[in-house]
Amino acid sequence: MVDLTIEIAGLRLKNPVITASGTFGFSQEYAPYVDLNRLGAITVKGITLLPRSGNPPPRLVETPAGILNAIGLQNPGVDYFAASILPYLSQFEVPVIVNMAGETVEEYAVLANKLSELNNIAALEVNISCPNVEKGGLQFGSDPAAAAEVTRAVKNNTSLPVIVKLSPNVTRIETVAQAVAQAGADALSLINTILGMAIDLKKRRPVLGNIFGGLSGPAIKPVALRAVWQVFEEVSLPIIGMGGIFTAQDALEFIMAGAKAVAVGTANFINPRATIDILEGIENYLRENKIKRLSDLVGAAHCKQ
Amino acid sequence: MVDLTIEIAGLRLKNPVITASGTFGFSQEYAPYVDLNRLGAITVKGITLLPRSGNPPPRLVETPAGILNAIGLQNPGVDYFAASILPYLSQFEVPVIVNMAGETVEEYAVLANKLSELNNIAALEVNISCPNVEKGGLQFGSDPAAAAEVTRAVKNNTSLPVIVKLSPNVTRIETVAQAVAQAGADALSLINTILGMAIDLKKRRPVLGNIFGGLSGPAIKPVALRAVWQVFEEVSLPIIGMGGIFTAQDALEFIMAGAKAVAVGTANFINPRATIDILEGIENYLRENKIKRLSDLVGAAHCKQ
Amino acid sequence: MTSYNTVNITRQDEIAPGFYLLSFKSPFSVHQAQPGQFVYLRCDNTYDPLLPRPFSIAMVDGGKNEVAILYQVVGRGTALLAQKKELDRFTVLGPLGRGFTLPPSGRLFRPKGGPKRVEPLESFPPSFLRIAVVAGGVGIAPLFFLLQRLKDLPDLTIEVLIGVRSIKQLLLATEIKSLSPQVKLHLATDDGSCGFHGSVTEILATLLKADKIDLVYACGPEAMLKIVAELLTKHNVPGEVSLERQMGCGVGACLSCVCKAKGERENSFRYRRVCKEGPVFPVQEIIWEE
Amino acid sequence: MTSYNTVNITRQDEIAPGFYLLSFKSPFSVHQAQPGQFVYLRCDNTYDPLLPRPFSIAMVDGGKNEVAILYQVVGRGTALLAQKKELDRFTVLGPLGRGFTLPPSGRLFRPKGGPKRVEPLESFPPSFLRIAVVAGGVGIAPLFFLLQRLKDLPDLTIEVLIGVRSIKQLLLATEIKSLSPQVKLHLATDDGSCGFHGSVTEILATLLKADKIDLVYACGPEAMLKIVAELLTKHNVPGEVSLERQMGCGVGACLSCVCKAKGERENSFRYRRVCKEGPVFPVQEIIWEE
Ligand SMILES: Cc1cc2nc3c(=O)[nH]c(=O)nc-3n(C[C@H](O)[C@H](O)[C@H](O)COP(=O)(O)OP(=O)(O)OC[C@H]3O[C@@H](n4cnc5c(N)ncnc54)[C@H](O)[C@@H]3O)c2cc1C
Ligand SMILES: Cc1cc2nc3c(=O)[nH]c(=O)nc-3n(C[C@H](O)[C@H](O)[C@H](O)COP(=O)(O)OP(=O)(O)OC[C@H]3O[C@@H](n4cnc5c(N)ncnc54)[C@H](O)[C@@H]3O)c2cc1C
Ligand SMILES: Cc1cc2nc3c(=O)[nH]c(=O)nc-3n(C[C@H](O)[C@H](O)[C@H](O)COP(=O)(O)O)c2cc1C
Ligand SMILES: Cc1cc2nc3c(=O)[nH]c(=O)nc-3n(C[C@H](O)[C@H](O)[C@H](O)COP(=O)(O)O)c2cc1C
Ligand code: FES
Ligand code: FES
Repeated sequence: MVDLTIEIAGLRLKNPVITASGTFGFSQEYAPYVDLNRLGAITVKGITLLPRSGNPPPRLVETPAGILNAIGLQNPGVDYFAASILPYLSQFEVPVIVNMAGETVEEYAVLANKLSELNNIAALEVNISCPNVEKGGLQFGSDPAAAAEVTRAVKNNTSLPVIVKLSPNVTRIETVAQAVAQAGADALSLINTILGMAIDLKKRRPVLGNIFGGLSGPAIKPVALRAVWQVFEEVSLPIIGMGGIFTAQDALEFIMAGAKAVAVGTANFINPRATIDILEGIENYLRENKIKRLSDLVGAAHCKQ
Repeated sequence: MVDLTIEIAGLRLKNPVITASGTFGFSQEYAPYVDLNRLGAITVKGITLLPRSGNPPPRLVETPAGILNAIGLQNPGVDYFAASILPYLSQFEVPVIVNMAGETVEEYAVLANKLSELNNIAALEVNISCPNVEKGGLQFGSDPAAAAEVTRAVKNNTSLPVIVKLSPNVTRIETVAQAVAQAGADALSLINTILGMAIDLKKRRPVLGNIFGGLSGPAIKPVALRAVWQVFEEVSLPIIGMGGIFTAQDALEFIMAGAKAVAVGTANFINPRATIDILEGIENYLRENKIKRLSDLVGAAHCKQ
Repeated sequence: MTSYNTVNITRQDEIAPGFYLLSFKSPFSVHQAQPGQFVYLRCDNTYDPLLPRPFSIAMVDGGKNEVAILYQVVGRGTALLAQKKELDRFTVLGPLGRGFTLPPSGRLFRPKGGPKRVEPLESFPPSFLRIAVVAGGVGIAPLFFLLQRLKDLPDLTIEVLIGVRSIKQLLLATEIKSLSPQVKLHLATDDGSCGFHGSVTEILATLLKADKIDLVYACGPEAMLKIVAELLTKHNVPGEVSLERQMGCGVGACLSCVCKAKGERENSFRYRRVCKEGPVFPVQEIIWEE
Repeated sequence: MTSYNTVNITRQDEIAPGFYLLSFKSPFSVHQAQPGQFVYLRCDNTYDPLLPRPFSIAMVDGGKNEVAILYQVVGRGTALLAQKKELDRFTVLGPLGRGFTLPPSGRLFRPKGGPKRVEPLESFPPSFLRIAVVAGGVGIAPLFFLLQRLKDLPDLTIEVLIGVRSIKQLLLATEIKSLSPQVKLHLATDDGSCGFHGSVTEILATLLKADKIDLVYACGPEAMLKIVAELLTKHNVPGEVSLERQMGCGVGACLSCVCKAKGERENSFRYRRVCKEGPVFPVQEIIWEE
């Protein structure tokens, strides 16, 4: 038997495979294909204080080995989430991580407070890196001081573990990571999508209603892996790695680069059972390579022989 | 007849298709496949003051719809370039753009000076965005003040048009663009590669000898296009767009986003005749859509109907 | 009852230039599939193109438990699909989405005195339902499956209106004619090579004007559907349309595929997921973009 | 004389489990191709995998002007290639690189008194040249083409040493035996299923020790080539090896494919492009990495 358990921010996960926010809905949609109880954790779609209708369509366009999305944080708001979605999620034996976003520091604080009063939430993932909303989002994620401020606001309003999700659209992601670490973050999620765009040649206009979108999928894996590597070298917080993880091999690259857990995003769209396939692949790898504990592999690629 | 000519930084090009630095060598290698005289311009591999042996191999790894390279500016140095390469290039009726890099501001200045004394150079492309060298490169490109300083140093030492090549590995590429514009740059090249990495699962070590590499190819097209769009909105300098241009459609997207010319990089590796195919495709598009001048399309996607 | 599986292709034919009919062993029971539902399938095992492609269920064979899709080659995904042959395998997610409402049912609404007040069709059942099925181009795909189901229902007549560019692009006409004597076929071609020379919506307009239609099902280019919607509103006739949007997940999780639909309050709107609340919508629900 | 063209496949056979021999109409004159040169070809028309793949020319047919490559399926590119059949088309860039030097020639060096002082082979021509051709696994590919050329040369004997994992992976043995009476075949298998039970380098060591070899050509896994290099240095015998490196452009432009080679000064090194100065290098030039 191999030991797949992993501890992140005081949370003990039965395995390192998590769903990436916004790509797994609130998980009902995937329940026909995935035994949710087998997942390490579920991260839900980004929640805001008030309901948001999101960006005008088109919201998605395919690009080489990737997709651009500009959903714009469409979500039913925290009250609806608490009343109608959390009870559904609570039936399962799987930690629920709530991804949260706001337009002001105050909003993050209030939202954190509200969420902390609910039962059955395992951790908060603070999204300061959404490229698809005008206010908030990336604005906080691209400035170390602002990122720290949001982190502190959330920390002061919750006793739940706080995971801060960082953006790759910055000059030095290590600097932002360091800032939120000092502000009290318990863990880091890296990376959110990379800002991109596509143009419709026939219309001679941007394809997406929002002009810009966030690039995800295999195309960004090299960038995500580099971000995990860099942050692992400079910051001692546990890292949840994500960005183009489609196979167990991809996941293992992230783990060797320094991620304690991995989140599967766009891959769910291509293979709704991707999370489980990745989980089983990791388990097989450990078994075949006679590695007893997954945690022994974390950051393994950093050690010079 | 459609008019493909374009003016960049006082340079009149017969068409907008340029080779991207480092992907076309010094062009001898491609002469068996491409009629060099048909190109809008040739940008040669990055030149430094002294010869450089480059990074230890492996220097390249394939990624989904992209490649990571870490050549590390291997080049024979400016003296060899002047003596043995420039004479070859001078036989052709095609403007030669010399891509140049240095480790210090002083080095950029001296190099600019040396290059300006040579004949048959049409413009300098200042590489402040190479992610694959320890000193210089990205270090200058990611700080607006340093970028401006390098630009000024080059401008003060040459009468040639100066194109500054920017990095996407920054929080706001518009800010860097603005800084080099104010420092006197005549044009901008966007984008250089995106910092990334890959891990070799068997060795449990980074694949590349340099650990990090620069991501190029179709995977980065959405990011490059976004950079061109953003800079076009804020800076009035002419833009040479590049990053994942493989087809005429790709090139036209860049032109509609605001690029006056396009550079073809990684595509040469997949199709050595990519430059010519793209050129012919652009010409056909203009003809079929009854657009008389290519310049009428530049930035077309910005105008709201 | 929806599933995700690798299945074998049992047959693929190019039934008109650029149009393919592809059958595969169904991983789900075809009896439970609704006309208008779709399958989301991966054309090939590469990251480029990355996403699966959605295709309406065009035909089912209950005996063999096979599904067929009918598709047009328009880009790389469909071009890859067209290369597949018998015994080749691909993954199929489905059936997905919400299909057409077979009459009678509570999901059909007939506007009375304009689009605001609506009532379930049950409260207004014509003793004999006169249905029009309106297809533009490859839009016939989900409608053929619909016809396979409609043909067995009592008390209705079916006018099938098909619009295509030219007779060369006419799909499944013979199969439709032989479905049932209840079915009457009307053709329109853009180039006049067969049937009415003009748009299929003009035939619909004539039938509606003559008050010969109680209920409409339509699928085709959005420009056509928009005209259908205008006609139905004008003549106060209920109908359902099948929409297309770029999809991400196909299962309702990502919120990529939304279309604008009327909201609860007047002049308000809400986004509806084409993959989940659709692809079939009551025609009055949709807010059509220019 | 190098070219970039789309060509037709004339034949493809799986000659051993996982090993394919693929022939195509050559876009270049095969008479001008050198053994050891390679072609760079795109396995499929997708961005994933993105790059072409390099394959040594394994055989030429001068009459039909056809080229064959011999490859092993190891990943996605070769898997895609293996699906191709007669008449399928793909793009071929080539022939590329620098091949083996056929004796006598100025490119061969024989170290005298150690690897430092070297002299052209011409200044040291044995009246009768005893050649060893050493192949590991699919490394036989360029060497078979080399044998096609060597067999017509006068005054030499050829010992062909082939090492494979197991007899199942033995490639082209019959073809090699029937090439010429000058050719003598030695086999080594890792599992002892045929020939010598052990490494092919042990056979080479025996031959060198007995002073039976004047010149060696080798291709195979780098670990094998390194041992060959050590043996040649020890016995002061010249040789050439064909190397593999991840390529970008294939034509010498991108500087991706470099290997470490001895520099002009002692203890110095320089990077040499496998696609341009190689893939074949004089064995003493290479600095082998651990
Ligand atoms: C619910 C649903 C059901 C569908 N059913 C069918 C069907 O039964 N038969 C059929 O032929 N097609 C159907 N489609 C459309 C089909 O999914 C697209 O034609 C297909 O995805 C194109 O893939 P591609 O890779 O060949 O083209 P791409 O390379 O992705 O695109 C090529 C061109 O087609 C356009 N395009 C891409 N997707 C769509 C789309 N969804 N609608 C309109 N234009 C598009 C692109 O803008 C581009 O110009 C359906 C779509 C949806 C959403
Ligand atoms: C000059 C030259 C000549 C060659 N001639 C032949 C030949 O005649 N026959 C033949 O079968 N192969 C030959 N090769 C190797 C061949 O190019 C690779 O096997 C092929 O590119 C693998 O492609 P893939 O997409 O199937 O594998 P990938 O998916 O790219 O890789 C699969 C696995 O193979 C490994 N791999 C990839 N490329 C190489 C490589 N070049 N060498 C070793 N391991 C590699 C990868 O690390 C990975 O583990 C040659 C290589 C060079 C450089
Ligand atoms: C359609 C879509 C919606 C997303 N929504 C959110 C979100 O609400 N909050 C968030 O933090 N990240 C969101 N993301 C980002 C993903 O969680 C993830 O960080 C990113 O997609 C990279 O991983 P991937 O390449 O595996 O998809 C979204 C991504 C996609 C594709
Ligand atoms: C192998 C390789 C070498 C490169 N060398 C240089 C260089 O010397 N100087 C430079 O400014 N850019 C260099 N680049 C960056 C390209 O010029 C170009 O900006 C980048 O690759 C994006 O374009 P592409 O996606 O079309 O390749 C190099 C790129 C590659 C792939
Ligand atoms: S495609 Fe994801 S919600 Fe419809
Ligand atoms: S592959 Fe580009 S130099 Fe060899």
